[in-house]
Amino acid sequence: MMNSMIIGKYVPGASLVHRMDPRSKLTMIFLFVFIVFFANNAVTYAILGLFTLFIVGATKLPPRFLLNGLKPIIWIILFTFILHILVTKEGPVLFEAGFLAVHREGVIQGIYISLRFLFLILLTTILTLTTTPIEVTDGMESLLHPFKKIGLPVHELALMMSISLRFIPTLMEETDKIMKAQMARGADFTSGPIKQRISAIIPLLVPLFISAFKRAEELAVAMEARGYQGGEGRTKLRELTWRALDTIILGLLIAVGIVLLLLRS
Amino acid sequence: MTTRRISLLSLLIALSVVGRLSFQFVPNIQPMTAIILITAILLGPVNGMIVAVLGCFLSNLLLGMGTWTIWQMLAWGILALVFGLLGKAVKRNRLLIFTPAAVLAGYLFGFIVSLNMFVLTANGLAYYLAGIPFDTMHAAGNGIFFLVLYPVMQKTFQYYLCKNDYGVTLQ
Amino acid sequence: MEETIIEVDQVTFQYHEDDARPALNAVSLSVKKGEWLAVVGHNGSGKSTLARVLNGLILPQHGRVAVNGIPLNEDSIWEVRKQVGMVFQNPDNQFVGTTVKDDVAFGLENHGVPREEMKKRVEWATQKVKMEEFLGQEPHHLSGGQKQRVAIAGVIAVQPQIIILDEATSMLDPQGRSEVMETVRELNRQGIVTVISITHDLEEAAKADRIIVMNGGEKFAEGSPEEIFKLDRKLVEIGLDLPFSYQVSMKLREAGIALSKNYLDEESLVNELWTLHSKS
Amino acid sequence: MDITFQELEHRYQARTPFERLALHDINLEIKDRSFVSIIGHTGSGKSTILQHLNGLLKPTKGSLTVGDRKIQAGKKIKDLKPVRRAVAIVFQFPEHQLFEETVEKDIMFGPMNFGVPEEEAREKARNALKLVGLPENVLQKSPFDLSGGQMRRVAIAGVLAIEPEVLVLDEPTAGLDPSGRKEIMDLFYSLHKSRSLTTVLVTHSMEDAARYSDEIVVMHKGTVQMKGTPEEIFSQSEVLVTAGLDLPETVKLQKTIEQKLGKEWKGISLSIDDLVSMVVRGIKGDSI
Ligand SMILES: Nc1ncnc2c1ncn2[C@@H]1O[C@H](COP(=O)(O)OP(=O)(O)OP(=O)(O)O)[C@@H](O)[C@H]1O
Ligand SMILES: Nc1ncnc2c1ncn2[C@@H]1O[C@H](COP(=O)(O)OP(=O)(O)OP(=O)(O)O)[C@@H](O)[C@H]1O
Ligand SMILES: [Mg+2]
Ligand SMILES: [Mg+2]
Repeated sequence: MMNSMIIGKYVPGASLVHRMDPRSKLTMIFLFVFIVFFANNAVTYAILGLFTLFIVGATKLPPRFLLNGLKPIIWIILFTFILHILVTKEGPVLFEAGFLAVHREGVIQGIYISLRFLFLILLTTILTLTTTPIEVTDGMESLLHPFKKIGLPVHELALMMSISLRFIPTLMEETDKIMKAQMARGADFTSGPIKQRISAIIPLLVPLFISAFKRAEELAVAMEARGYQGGEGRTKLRELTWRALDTIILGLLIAVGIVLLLLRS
Repeated sequence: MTTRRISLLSLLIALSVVGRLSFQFVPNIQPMTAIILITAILLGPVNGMIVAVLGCFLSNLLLGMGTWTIWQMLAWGILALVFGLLGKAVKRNRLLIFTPAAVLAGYLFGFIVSLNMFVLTANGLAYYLAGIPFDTMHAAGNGIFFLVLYPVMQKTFQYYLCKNDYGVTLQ
Repeated sequence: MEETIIEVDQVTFQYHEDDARPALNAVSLSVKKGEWLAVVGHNGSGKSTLARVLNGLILPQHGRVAVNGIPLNEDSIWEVRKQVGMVFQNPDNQFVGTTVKDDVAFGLENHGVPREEMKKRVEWATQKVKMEEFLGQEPHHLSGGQKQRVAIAGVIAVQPQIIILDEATSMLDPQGRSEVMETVRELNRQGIVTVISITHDLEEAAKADRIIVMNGGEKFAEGSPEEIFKLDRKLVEIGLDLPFSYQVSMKLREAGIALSKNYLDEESLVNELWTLHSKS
Repeated sequence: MDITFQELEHRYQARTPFERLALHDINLEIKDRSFVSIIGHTGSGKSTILQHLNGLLKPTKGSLTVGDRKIQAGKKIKDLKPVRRAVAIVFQFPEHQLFEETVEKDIMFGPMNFGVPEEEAREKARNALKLVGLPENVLQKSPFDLSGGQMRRVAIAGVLAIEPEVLVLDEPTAGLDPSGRKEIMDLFYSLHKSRSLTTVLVTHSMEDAARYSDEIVVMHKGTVQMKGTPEEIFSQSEVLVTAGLDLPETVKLQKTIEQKLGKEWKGISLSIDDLVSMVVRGIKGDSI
């Protein structure tokens, strides 16, 4: 459990997409969120679909990973489809049963909107599948850098993200340990009436918070002892490199955007 | 930002993520919301918002990103702001006042996140209505977690913040 | 060996005004370049407080501290921290980076070391502690002893002249403990660092060049292991114990074996037993 | 209460990509009222074994019998409470589990979980506190206002108050200073004697294992490598070395002396006194 948690959904690999700079991947998703809205007819959806397929293919990931990423939204897609069929009352009737009439536009809109979801989710899933959390953190730090001028503590926020990431598995293990220690003292977390079960988590929470505080305290002392004095004048070991590949793929996405604008109806 | 504040907030963020991950198998039960609200009440809106935004981002990084991430960040961020400001005003009977507020927060959260659907489709309202049972789960969970967590966090914060200079003050 | 690297003069420190007594009370001592100094004392005797004073984590209310001739004050703490590295008790709570490599680099990043130089030093330091195969590992995949060695790498990467170990091995299993101590001993032998080791392990203290005994915030005694353990009963009175060979020697003498003294290392003890045996 | 393991196996996260075989082919008997130490290298499975003793972990194959209860792989057990009450575990750094506002309430937590009425639990708390050698005025203090060593004692009292028949200890002295270490071990040993508590101790200290145990179990790579009395175990130094373990200081010194003097003495010394009398006889030329 612990091991699977911290890497999240990341699947190691060396594909084109794995090698892309996290900044370009983040930018890509950001642009894509807008570009999906440009599509509004068969041709434009087809182009968008091709682009998505291209990226999916370039990850070289087994499809089951992508399907896993889609699981949480399957019901949303279904709901979307049904909703549009029920609500849209335009175009010729395809099918009628009592008060229920399915119009052609409804089916088309249902398909379009579902695709929109599908494309968006695929792309964001790919980000998490091909980028380690720490790369994403670095990418965010770099992209947000300009906001430093308006007082956003970008360096500190990024540092907090990486420290939290590092402590998540530690705290999970700790939770497990405390739980076992209290169970050995007769605590019962899994049965009994709901009220009793809720109060049973207090003996778990208090030690957990106390240990988190102690860790924070010791961590701060260790950081200062190692010369940490804020982001000023700090150098970095991890460096992001923007390659031609990143420019090409982003360029391609922008081109897709322009084409969609031209071809939409 | 002092080193102590950085390390303290980092651990709180990690705790909130652990809370969210541990309950991910129960639909829409989010101890994370209660942790954010209480942090905001006790440590003020800014610290609350930092925990909200980073906790949200990190947990989605581990659970799966989507466009919803932005809306969740916004929703938790707004809640942290609101509860942080309320925390400055309300000093007594906090459990009595904030527990119902935490329940309402569940619905507000649901509403803000469903804006995602308002943007993505023309029928946002239907999605929102369909989501209300889930929001209710969230809201009920908030109430319970708030009741349990507030005294715990209040005591531990008080104990440690008085002893050491964390660069944050108890509100 | 004779050059003084740390000078502590009449240092007094109190955490809170209403504390019954100060955590450090008029403590003076000096540390020589290249030596291995052990600091022992009961729980709460002020050992960790002393360590914190030495690298400017806290500034004493009275007295002076100088490291390498630099007087310690608000302005010089960052310079001093470059020269005094610390390793703490809990291997988990001092691991800042997400991977071994990142953690070793943390101190270098803080001191603004250029990236190319940083890469070299990270490599050098991880090799010194024999962790070069773990560069990309995350902390929760490492054992306690390994994490502690990474902490040492992170400290020596900055190339400090002094390393303070504050009970750095007390949470480790015996193997992790000896791995970590061997690592530091090697660095000390190579003349890379002066070591101040705070410990409850008297076997380890017995191997030091010099020992300082703390008691209730004051310096109780100072001297070579021989000199210190001669205090025997007095040490036990202040909550300490005696090394194993020393205890055996004492009991042997009580039992009528005419050892010339109480030994701190087994080898000399065995040698004298051999002499006695050949004579009889 | 006798405890027996039969062909026990434990896999963490069974049937996932992260599956890990932590224990296999464990056959072991812990006799009623005995003092058993489990020693072994880091990761050899000591803590995993311990957690089976009171059902915190369940075997993935094989079974174990605790008193008259059988815990079997694949079979559901309805109520573990009687087992948990009979077999209590003191985990490493037990002070990390304290949570109540007062020491008294914290010690009462265990007994009350097992259905002991409040007044009686209060009485048990008082007794347990006495057992671990703390003064009564500590009862109303917050456990978090105590020193590290006192907190450890309170946590141990919290387990003793359950009044178990078997006491299981997972490195109970880790992180303590020498005098604290000795006091705590002496406490467990005297409880073992005076209350006839079956005691299972996991330790990294060969000296403690040598000094206190009736039987020692050596774990290696997830299974029992050997078991026997301290004398039997520590006379097999080669096997111990392959298991990544060491000899107690006394035995090590005895070996060095024997080597130097070119003699072999009968038996091994498990305490300083043993060693001293051995040396005295050896030097004075008596035959041993
Ligand atoms: N952060 C702190 N705030 C207040 N008092 C403290 C703090 N740290 C230590 N003290 C007090 O200062 C005194 C000396 O503590 P110190 O930690 O230096 O002892 P130590 O010799 O390192 O003990 P140990 O062997 O337990 O590590 C003790 O009385 C302790 O309670
Ligand atoms: N919760 C867990 N999930 C997965 N693997 C685990 C878990 N706990 C322990 N293990 C693995 O099982 C094996 C045995 O672990 P165990 O904790 O029993 O060893 P141990 O002998 O107690 O070691 P130590 O001396 O370090 O406490 C190890 O390889 C360990 O990594
Ligand atoms: Mg200390
Ligand atoms: Mg263990």
